[in-house]
Amino acid sequence: MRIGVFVCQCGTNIAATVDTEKAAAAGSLRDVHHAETIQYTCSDPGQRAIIDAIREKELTRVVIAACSPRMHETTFRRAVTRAGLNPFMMDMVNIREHCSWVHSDVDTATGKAIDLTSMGVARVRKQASLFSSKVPVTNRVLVIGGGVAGIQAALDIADAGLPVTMVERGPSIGGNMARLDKTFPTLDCSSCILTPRMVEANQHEQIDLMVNSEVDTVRGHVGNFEVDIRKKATCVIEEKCTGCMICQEKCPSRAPDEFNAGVGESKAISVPFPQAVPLVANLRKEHCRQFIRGKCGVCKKVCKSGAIDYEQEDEVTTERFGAIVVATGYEPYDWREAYPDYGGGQYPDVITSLQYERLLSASGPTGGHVRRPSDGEEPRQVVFISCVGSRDESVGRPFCCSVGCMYIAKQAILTKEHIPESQSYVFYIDIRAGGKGYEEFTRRAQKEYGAVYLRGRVGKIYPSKGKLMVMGTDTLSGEQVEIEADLVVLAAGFAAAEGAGELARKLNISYDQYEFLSESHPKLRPVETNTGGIFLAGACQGPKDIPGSVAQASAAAAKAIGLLSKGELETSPMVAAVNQTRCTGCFKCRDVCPYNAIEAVEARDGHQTARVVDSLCHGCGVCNVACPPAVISLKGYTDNQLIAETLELLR
Amino acid sequence: MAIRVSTTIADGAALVADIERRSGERVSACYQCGRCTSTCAAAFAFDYPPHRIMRLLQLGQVDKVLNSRTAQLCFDCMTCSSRCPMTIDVANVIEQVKMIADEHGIRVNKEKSIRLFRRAFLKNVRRHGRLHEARLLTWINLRSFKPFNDLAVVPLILRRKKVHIVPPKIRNRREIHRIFHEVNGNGGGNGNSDRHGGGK
Amino acid sequence: MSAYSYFPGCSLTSSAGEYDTSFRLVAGTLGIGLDEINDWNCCGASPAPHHWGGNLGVMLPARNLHIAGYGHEAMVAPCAGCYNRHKNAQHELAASAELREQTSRILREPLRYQIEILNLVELFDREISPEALAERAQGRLEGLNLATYYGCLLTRPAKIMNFDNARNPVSMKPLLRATGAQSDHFPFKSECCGSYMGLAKKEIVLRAGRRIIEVAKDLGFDAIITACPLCHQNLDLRQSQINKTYGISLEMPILYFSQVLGLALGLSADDLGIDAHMVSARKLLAKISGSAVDPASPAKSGDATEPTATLSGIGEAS
Amino acid sequence: MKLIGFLCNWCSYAGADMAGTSRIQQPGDLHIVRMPCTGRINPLLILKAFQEGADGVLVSGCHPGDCHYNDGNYYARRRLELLARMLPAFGIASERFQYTWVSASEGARWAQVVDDFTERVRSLQ
Ligand SMILES: Cc1cc2nc3c(=O)[nH]c(=O)nc-3n(C[C@H](O)[C@H](O)[C@H](O)COP(=O)(O)OP(=O)(O)OC[C@H]3O[C@@H](n4cnc5c(N)ncnc54)[C@H](O)[C@@H]3O)c2cc1C
Ligand SMILES: Cc1cc2nc3c(=O)[nH]c(=O)nc-3n(C[C@H](O)[C@H](O)[C@H](O)COP(=O)(O)OP(=O)(O)OC[C@H]3O[C@@H](n4cnc5c(N)ncnc54)[C@H](O)[C@@H]3O)c2cc1C
Ligand code: SF4
Ligand code: SF4
Ligand code: SF4
Ligand code: SF4
Ligand code: SF4
Ligand code: SF4
Ligand code: SF4
Ligand code: SF4
Repeated sequence: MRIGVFVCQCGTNIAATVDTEKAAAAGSLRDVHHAETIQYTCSDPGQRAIIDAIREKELTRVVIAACSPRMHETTFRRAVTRAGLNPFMMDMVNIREHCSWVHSDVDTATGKAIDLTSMGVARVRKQASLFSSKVPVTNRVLVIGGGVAGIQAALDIADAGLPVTMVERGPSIGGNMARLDKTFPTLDCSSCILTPRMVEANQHEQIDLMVNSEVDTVRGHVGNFEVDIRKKATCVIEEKCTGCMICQEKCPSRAPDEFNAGVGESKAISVPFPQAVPLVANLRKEHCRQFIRGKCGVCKKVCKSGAIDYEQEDEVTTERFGAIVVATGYEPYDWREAYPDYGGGQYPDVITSLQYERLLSASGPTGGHVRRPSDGEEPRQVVFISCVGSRDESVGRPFCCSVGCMYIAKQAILTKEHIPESQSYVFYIDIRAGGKGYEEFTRRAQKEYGAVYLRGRVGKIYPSKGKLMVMGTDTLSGEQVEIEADLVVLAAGFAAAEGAGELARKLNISYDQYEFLSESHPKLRPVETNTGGIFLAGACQGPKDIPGSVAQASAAAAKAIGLLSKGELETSPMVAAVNQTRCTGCFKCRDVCPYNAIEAVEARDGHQTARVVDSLCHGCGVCNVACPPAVISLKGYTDNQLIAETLELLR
Repeated sequence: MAIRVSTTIADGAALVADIERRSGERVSACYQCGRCTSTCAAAFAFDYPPHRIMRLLQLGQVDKVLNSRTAQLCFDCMTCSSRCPMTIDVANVIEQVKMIADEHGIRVNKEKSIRLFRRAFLKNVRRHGRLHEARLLTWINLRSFKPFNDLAVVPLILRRKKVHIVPPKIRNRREIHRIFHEVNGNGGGNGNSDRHGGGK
Repeated sequence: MSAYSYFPGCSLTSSAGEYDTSFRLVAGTLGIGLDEINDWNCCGASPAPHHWGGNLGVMLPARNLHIAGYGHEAMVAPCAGCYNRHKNAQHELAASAELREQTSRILREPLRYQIEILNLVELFDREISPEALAERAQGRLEGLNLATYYGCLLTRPAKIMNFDNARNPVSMKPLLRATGAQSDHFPFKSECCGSYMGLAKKEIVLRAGRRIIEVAKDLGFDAIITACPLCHQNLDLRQSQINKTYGISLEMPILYFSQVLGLALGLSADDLGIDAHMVSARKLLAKISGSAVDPASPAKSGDATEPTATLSGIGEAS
Repeated sequence: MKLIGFLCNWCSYAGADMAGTSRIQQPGDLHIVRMPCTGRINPLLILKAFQEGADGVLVSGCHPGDCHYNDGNYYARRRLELLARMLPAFGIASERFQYTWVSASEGARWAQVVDDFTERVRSLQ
């Protein structure tokens, strides 16, 4: 056995605190026939050095002490393959994230690097060659969420020729962007650019659009997911409804207008908004007399198409997909509980920015005339408050919403355009305007549209003689300020879509404490999740504007297309295997396996033994521990390897 | 620190560290949002509003802070603390500034009356074990050379039997004296007033 | 009937006598036993902790906690300042064995300090349910809109007071509503009234008080309800000064929480000391239907005391 | 001091990476062994480690409910809790063993765990 040890300096990232020469001196260990340090191992010359050493020194196994294997394991597996080794004959040791970056003392870091490297050597000594197999994939993609990100991803994938199922839980696709009036920094009309795409998605022959639907359960794994989709009963037969809205007109029951973010009212049966896709009515039972009092039936009577069916039930269908794109977006943070000083939702003229979008929008409840909710008056003094439920640790929301500064500037501009005599005031802490043309845009709001920006967080809002008194500070002048406002608009922070965490658990992907879904690597794998075959698009991953959402959606689409383009997938060979001759047939392993990957086979002598189905096994190793005679073993993480690694440290 | 400081008492950084230790707060946690100032009912009378006190401390400008009227005028109502988005106990920070100013014998002339009030109050408690409000009121007014301050309300107070004429006294005054003696003997300001019981 | 150890504090024995009276009366009516702490001392209010590095502010209350601990599980301190001081002291004692030792040395007995400390709102909240109160109140206070005012000391610092929500206290509301009165959201309910700056730095207090009262008036409240003698002093006693200084006329009655409960229970306004306030609450009483109060009867003028009496006070103190 | 940390690849190992990326300084005694899942950890391996002179063993995985393999960490918890209870019988102070959860985004929490665990074991030395 001939082992080679390569210690990476990572420029100064490692070399500054780890004496890499000393670490490479693990070269004196048993079976080590070559050791060297490399400045940047992952670079081309770095990889070449490894390949050359393998060839020249006839190495059969390799240990690379460098960054996290989560970063470059695949890179180096490929490199050693090029040199003719089995890819699994390489093992990585993490002396950067777990060593040089967390220790400042050279002796400590070097000592630890030496230990970790020797442990790697001990481990690789027990490594066996592993071989992966190929499985066919399902050529169909599931897109969850029909906002601008989901629509973009679906269109890109469908245009590449792959069939797509789009599952949207609301009654229409379009998401939050459909609610916006104009969009920064170009001020083009949101629905003018979005509606054509919504229609295109609906008409695309490769896209199967399912509204009022949610994902129930997910089984299987990359290449072959099996998903139960629940289509919720809306009492309207989608195929029959023409969207004529006569039912909505005649319905006697009022209901909150969700599309208009709660400004204005709707009916128990309604078409969500005039540009909705699909343009179909839906009935909300919790507001409908037919269901509350057991009597009404007006909509059924007036519907000429016979589209109403009060007996309709949820439908669950099961479909198979090769990849999944999650694009469940965001919701404005519900600020009311956390900001009693801003009235906690009790003052009608303190509204959120999203509600204000609806007041600005020509298709909104006021027909695009800005009128304040309390008395329908046109406001003259409008105060915008940024970071409500953002950058505020005291309410558990320390992060930046990343779009607030921009849409406040937009809304200040639009306010002036709607009401030339108006004056806008903007309370901000910092103006975050990092995108292309963004800074110029916020400057324009001030310079050309006369919005007065005050740097400070507002302390309190209270009503006084039909106005709202806003008590704040301008920290730049050091003065307390008080503004008499007609309307106050709060830039409520970004929150993940309701139930995002629950969906993530169904999909077995991770999410952060705010239920934003986690990407696999913040820079290098920003659309992948830690679960193969599941990708992220848009604001579900974190606060994002439209350009960012769309870009990520196209990236996710590209990933999904790339994954499925080969028609088959290589499975990981790091799966469990049973030594059948010694298996007693107790099936403790089968009891614990989370993936039903263990089946019973009859041995030649007639007794039952366990066998692992490679394509189902995920390699968790739970069975490995459960087996009484210890005859089922996880390849790549065998007992022998783990013991060797442990004992090496304690030597 | 690259910023020039004109501290007269001691090196600014050391004092800031002391303020941080006593209060259990990190001044660097403040991101100058100004919400403390927005909520402060007294800031109009301060020379530096609370967010600027935090800023000056961040810059190590301790002399300005220690000599500020703010430190004397802040009445520790904790409105700012309860509103700070960074959960900084701003009032506590200012409180520690005030105590350090006291320990250094800094007298902010304009705000003499507040010191007078505190002294009078404690003297009163020390002597009787309880507070005699009428006496406190008149004593302060005389000392601060504003004899007519509040005098207009006095007859009203008396008419409504709001004030005892005879000072209230407690029986076991020796215990009270022992308490005063003990805290005086220990030299007072030992930084034990961290109301979070030892910082965060 | 549960008995509580009772700490009236200095204010309740003088300027806030009506708070004490009304509290005892209401407690009696509800069958809540109160044992006044034997030979209690001043808690040190705000000057004590601000003056001697805090220890004085711990030891003065510690003595009361120690005495109250004989035979009682909980003590009530209706003055928000006293409540705050005692809770703070208790917190610091719990954190420092050294302080506990020091205090034990002074008291010449092992210190007892763990008695539960309640403010008045907490106490009533525990002793009477809104439903029970509503039944006894029979809507007596219908027609009134009462602003709840908590000030600073009841809830702050939140980590130590551990009472209600420091940003949005609501605990008075259920009982107030049970009286039949309305109690809308009052945006200034946890704003500072100026605290003890009243004696030394009047302009701060007047400005703070003006805003609180003005907003209450503006929003159509009939009275401001407080559970703190200092707040009461700043809002009631100083209201005439506010009016004079700013050339306005506010006329906003400031009532103690206990007085409102008393009125709801049908106790007489006289017994509850309503007339001890500077701003008359008579108009407000007239609004209440079926109240035991005779709205026509003029405010009783207290026994006239010779103003010269204060001068002797000056002589002694100086 | 020789401390061993058995970390699952998906949550805690990534969390430790995150601590590194954020440069959160930690004591250097703990050596991390990567595992696919805490469910792969055999209690006997931990006993063996103690037997061979480990000063402390830390196991960290995904938060309950977040296991990459659905419920591997539940199996781990059951097994390791049993182990923790048995340790004193083997003459090993129970403070030397800890089982905890750190997610991929909790770099700071990981560093805190290392700090606390190291301190705890050091105080036994
Ligand atoms: C007031 C305001 C103004 C803005 N103005 C601008 C602007 O001018 N320019 C700009 O670039 N950006 C702006 N933005 C940001 C913009 O709204 C977002 O960037 C964009 O909408 C994100 O799109 P998305 O598709 O990721 O998410 P969303 O638009 O939120 O779409 C998500 C969709 O997924 C659905 N969904 C959620 N959960 C599930 C589930 N479990 N199952 C199925 N479906 C689900 C939702 O119903 C929704 O339809 C603004 C934001 C706000 C709040
Ligand atoms: C000081 C500084 C610090 C930064 N720190 C960070 C950080 O910490 N984190 C972070 O996320 N980002 C950071 N950035 C930003 C980061 O550098 C960029 O986001 C990133 O490098 C952009 O990558 P790119 O491939 O688009 O462009 P580039 O890195 O610029 O690559 C473009 C390549 O195209 C080549 N090229 C140009 N024109 C032609 C042509 N006509 N034909 C052929 N080839 C051509 C160039 O030679 C170059 O190799 C930092 C930037 C700066 C300036
Ligand atoms: S349900 Fe019938 S009435 Fe209502 S919109 Fe559809 S077709 Fe028209
Ligand atoms: S049944 Fe009646 S109330 Fe219900 S949606 Fe139809 S018309 Fe409206
Ligand atoms: S984008 Fe602007 S408004 Fe939003 S949190 Fe960041 S700084 Fe505040
Ligand atoms: S231009 Fe660069 S340095 Fe300046 S604010 Fe923008 S991001 Fe920051
Ligand atoms: S390693 Fe995990 S998934 Fe594979 S067979 Fe064993 S228990 Fe099942
Ligand atoms: S647990 Fe082991 S012995 Fe039992 S069936 Fe599985 S492999 Fe065979
Ligand atoms: S509120 Fe807090 S963060 Fe904001 S300026 Fe004041 S101390 Fe700083
Ligand atoms: S504690 Fe002081 S600084 Fe803070 S709000 Fe009160 S008076 Fe202002």
